[in-house]
Amino acid sequence: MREHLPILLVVLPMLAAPICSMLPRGRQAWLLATAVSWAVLAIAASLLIRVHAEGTISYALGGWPAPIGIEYRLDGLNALVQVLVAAIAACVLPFSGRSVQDEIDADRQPGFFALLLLLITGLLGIVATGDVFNVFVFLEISSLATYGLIAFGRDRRALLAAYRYLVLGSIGATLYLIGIGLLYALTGTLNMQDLAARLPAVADTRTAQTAITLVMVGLGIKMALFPLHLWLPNAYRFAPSAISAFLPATATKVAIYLMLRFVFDIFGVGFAFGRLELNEVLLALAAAAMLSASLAAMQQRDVKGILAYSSVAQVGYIVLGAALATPIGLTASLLHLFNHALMKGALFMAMGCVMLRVGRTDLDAIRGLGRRMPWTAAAFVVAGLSLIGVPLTAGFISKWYLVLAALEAGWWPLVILILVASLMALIYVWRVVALAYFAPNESQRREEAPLSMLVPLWLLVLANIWFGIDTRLSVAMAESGMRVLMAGPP
Amino acid sequence: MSPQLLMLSCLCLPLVGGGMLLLAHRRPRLRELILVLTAALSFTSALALLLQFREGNLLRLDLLTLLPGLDLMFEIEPLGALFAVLASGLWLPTSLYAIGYLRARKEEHQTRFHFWFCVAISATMGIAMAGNLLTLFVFYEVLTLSTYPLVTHIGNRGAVRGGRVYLGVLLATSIGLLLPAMLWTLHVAGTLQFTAGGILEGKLAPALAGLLLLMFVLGVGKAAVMPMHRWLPAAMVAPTPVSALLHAVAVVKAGVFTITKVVVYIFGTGFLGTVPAQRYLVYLAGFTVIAASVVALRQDNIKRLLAYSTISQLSYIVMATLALAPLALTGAGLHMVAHAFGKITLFFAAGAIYVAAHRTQVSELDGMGRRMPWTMAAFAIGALTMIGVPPSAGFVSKWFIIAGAYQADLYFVLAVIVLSTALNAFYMLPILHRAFFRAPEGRAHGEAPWPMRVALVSTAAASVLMFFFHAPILALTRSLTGAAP
Amino acid sequence: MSWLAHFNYWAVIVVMMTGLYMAIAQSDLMRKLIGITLLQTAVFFLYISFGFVRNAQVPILTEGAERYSNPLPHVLILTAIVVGVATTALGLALVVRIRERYGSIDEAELASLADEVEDLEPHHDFDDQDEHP
Amino acid sequence: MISLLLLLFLAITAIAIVRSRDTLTAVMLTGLSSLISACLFLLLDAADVAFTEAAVGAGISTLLMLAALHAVAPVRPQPRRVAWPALIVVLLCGGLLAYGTLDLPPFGAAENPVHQHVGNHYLEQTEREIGVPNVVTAVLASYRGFDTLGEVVVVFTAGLAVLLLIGRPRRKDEERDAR
Repeated sequence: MREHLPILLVVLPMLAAPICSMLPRGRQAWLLATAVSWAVLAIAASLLIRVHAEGTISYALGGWPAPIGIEYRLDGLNALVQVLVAAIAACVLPFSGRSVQDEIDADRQPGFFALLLLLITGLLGIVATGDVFNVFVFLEISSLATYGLIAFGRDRRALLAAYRYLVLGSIGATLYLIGIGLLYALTGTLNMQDLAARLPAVADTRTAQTAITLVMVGLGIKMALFPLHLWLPNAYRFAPSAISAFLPATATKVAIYLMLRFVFDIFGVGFAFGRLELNEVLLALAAAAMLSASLAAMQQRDVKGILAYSSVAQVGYIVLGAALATPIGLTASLLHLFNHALMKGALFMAMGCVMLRVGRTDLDAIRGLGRRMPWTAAAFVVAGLSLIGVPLTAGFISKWYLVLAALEAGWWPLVILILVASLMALIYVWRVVALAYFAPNESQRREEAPLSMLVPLWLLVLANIWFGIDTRLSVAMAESGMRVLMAGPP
Repeated sequence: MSPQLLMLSCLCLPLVGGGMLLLAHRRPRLRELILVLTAALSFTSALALLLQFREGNLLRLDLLTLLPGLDLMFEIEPLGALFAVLASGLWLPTSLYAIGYLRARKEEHQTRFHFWFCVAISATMGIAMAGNLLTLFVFYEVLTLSTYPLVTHIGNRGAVRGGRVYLGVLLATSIGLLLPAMLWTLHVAGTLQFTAGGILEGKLAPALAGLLLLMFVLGVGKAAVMPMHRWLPAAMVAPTPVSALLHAVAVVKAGVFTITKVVVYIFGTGFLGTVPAQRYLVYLAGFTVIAASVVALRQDNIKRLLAYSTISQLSYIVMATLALAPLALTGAGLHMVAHAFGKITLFFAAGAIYVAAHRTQVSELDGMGRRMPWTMAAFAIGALTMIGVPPSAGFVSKWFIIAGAYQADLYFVLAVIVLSTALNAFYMLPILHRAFFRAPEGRAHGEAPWPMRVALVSTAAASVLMFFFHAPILALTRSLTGAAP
Repeated sequence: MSWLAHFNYWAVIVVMMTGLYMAIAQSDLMRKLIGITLLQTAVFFLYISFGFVRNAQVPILTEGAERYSNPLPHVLILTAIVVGVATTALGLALVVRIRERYGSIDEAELASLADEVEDLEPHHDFDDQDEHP
Repeated sequence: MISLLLLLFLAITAIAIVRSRDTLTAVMLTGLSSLISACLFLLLDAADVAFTEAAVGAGISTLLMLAALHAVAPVRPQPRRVAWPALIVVLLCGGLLAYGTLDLPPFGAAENPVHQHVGNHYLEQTEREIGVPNVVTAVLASYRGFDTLGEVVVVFTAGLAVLLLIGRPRRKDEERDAR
């Protein structure tokens, strides 16, 4: 049993999904999905502990050894990302119970939870696998589930957002497919480790350069890297509350993980950043993302829109750290990947609570929230402070590392950039907070969200504070991930 | 009690008290009892800490590791001990005053007010005891955030606007300048530990050190050196107890305290003497002293006038610190205390006038000395402290600054002090003249409630007493310069 | 000969780019999906041509056969074809729903429709708007 | 040579699709292009793929499109306008691909790395390890069986999503839309 845990992690939600879709009532489906998500979290955590104790776990699917068959390969990096995905899922699912009841027709709820489980399956599969084509298959599972889930949004613009994401996402996946096809043509293998070993021999070819470009562009779409982020804001904005809480914390993070894996582990920094100088392109894009998306966030009239654009900006932060390609930069990048999931999850969950009680999330709906929903509003404030990067919150820690990394690399302008973007975050977050606490509202009725939503929300909020004060765990994890990446191709 | 426990209690007592307040929010009397007790206990523990320190105990507390190699840690040094005692000592009268003020004004959300006040005091203690720059920065930000609900307490449009300026300036300067300055320091020196003699010597070219110092001085927005002073007048929308303790003592002194710490323990006065640009910062502070006084001359609103006066007086301290003369540094420490006593008295008086007579403008103070003799007498003492006339605390501190400037041949500083003393007299004395030598008008009214009166009389008395008994404070601030030869 | 050797790739690239152009530029939602289908078909061909070996046989083991084409690309493309059609199906379902609720499947029109509703009544459920002008 | 002609034909079909004004024509031409590529696959020794492409690509996909077209009709004809920004992006992308294919191993050569490594293992070992003559089936079902499982899940996901979108009566929506 113990040695099959890596595959069980992915197969468990996969098998639960059809059962879930066949359950007659939404409530039962919700219970099943929640139970599965907790089991998944337990497995993911145990795997992470095992990776740290025993080193990399390799699991040959079907018993065929690596390049012949498909391999699941867990190291300090992806075991961590798996835990992140699982933990967010385990928080979002209990939370989703009430909001789904409110937002989605009763007869479609089991299907909703089934799709959500499939989304989790897809994400976990992408992270676990050591085979580039298998990545494509699971990428499509997660993508299709995402398109379907976004389309569940009540607003009819959700359909349009889902459609646009489908078109762009399919283009991204196809570009990725071409890229790995070219790599395959050059090396004859699809296994990541094997690819990494065989690539240096053909690195000089134009084909290899094209392949890496295509893979990066394809993943760039999936992770919403500027300027390929156009699908994201509306998708997050109009998706059902539970989905907009889940996606930003996981889906883009998994795509970023994949990019890191390709750049550092498969292509190798020397090739991708040294010869191709992709790091400079990435730095420029990250900088543009941070500035332009923060500006756009400041102009939004809908809080979910603000948060969505802010997510695009935060992807910039993460890419920035990675593009520096120094140990401390990568640590910063991974830390921010983790911390941003915590804060964005919490912020979108708070908006889910508002959606439940007020029915909309535009700035007018926020007026007087401090009175009407004190706990929700307070959660938004704390998570918002974390987003700004105020000390004693998780956001501070990752930004600290980022600035330190930029300083170490001697990139002064980047330091200024990070700080300017933080100040812009201050402006767009505080606009919401000020409305929540100081804008008068006719209705002063107290209408706090139910406990089933507040508890997961505050769990994430407290995690934001915890990882802002006691950073031993998060920094150690990020550093072990960093070491995996810095070790480079085998 | 072990010193470590004492430090922890300094930090946590206000928080615990605040938590208990929240629990007792339905019973005002119990709540207020808790508040006063908490303040008294905090003062006691700060005092005990000071005594421990004077016995020569090494007071150091590693709380937890925030970032690898960077702990959240506390260490007592002379200035910090002084600041802790000062802030917690003045909290006691302020809490009395606040109780009287809020009750008389029938303010809403009194529990919330007291709670955030407790948090702010706790943050101030954290700043006072901080053992490295990171710890200081963390509590600096906590102080900013915890005072925001206090500034906007009234909740009307003006309060929100004031709060926006307050938070905007303080957070923007600290994130935009102080944080990078700190990271730069860490990058260059490899540590942020406050160390006697500084940590930067020989690690940074003098020109760059000048830039770093500029980032620190402007980044510490709480010190209100122009052009980063706008938040202080804006913060005057807050209820008067907040203006009195926080925006005359805790917050602004946290600012100059931070600058002093940076000058003494990060740069080191010796190293800073070799930095050419340091001279220009003295000029900037001097300019702030004069300019703020000139602006204060033209204010009619009492609290705004006092705010500009505070800006001016803070820059005295910054200027004296940057003068780098041992005597001036001593004077800076003394002035922190003297100004605290004087300015809190002035604010107390302003609030008492507001509560008893609903007057906020200087031009409405005719004959107030006869209606509210206690209040206006205290106001007079505060005003004398600002000007620096004996027998008030302000005289002592100014004396040391002048002596220091003379010692270091800084005639610019001398000129600034002389000129600003004249300016201070110009805006303070007309108020006293109005209050005591003009006939009262309007409806008759008495003094403010007794808790407020007790508070303002005690702080006024303290500022007179300090003139006569400044030896212990002097000894402490002397040891500060001893720490930085 | 060198350019002739790459002619098949170039032809495939033309097909690919035609599909990509349709998906990006054409404003009819159906045609975007057609574009994606075209793009994918071209990619399938690319993979299959990687696996091709001249003078070889279909990779079904038979007596006497010397050479087989590479079976792995075939396997991958079998998967990819199914994935592709699944995506198309979902896309089409979305188009049908969009048509139902907006009354149009033209991107330019849809964008203006969404804006229009937003400006008129920003604070209510947008679905309340009449969708058949 | 036939394959070259077919390819040319495929490219022409693609151009015809993009230039067609009527969506029905575009759908039919897409079906045609799938058929052409199925023929190409057959010529390139990929019998299973050819069969699947003909059935799924030309068959099911076209049927789905026709059904959808029926549901959304009438569709206005496509205006003939060139979107220059998109064209530039596409040309850049195409240029990159053309550049990238220049260094590809020679077409159809048995010495290519593709045929040396994993692919060869399948051809040599399938008989012993799996015992099925069709190597494609062997790889599909066993060596890379997990991909196939994933493929099934993809189909399930899409099916479920489609069903949830249009499969059941949506009384609530209709009420909402009617109001």
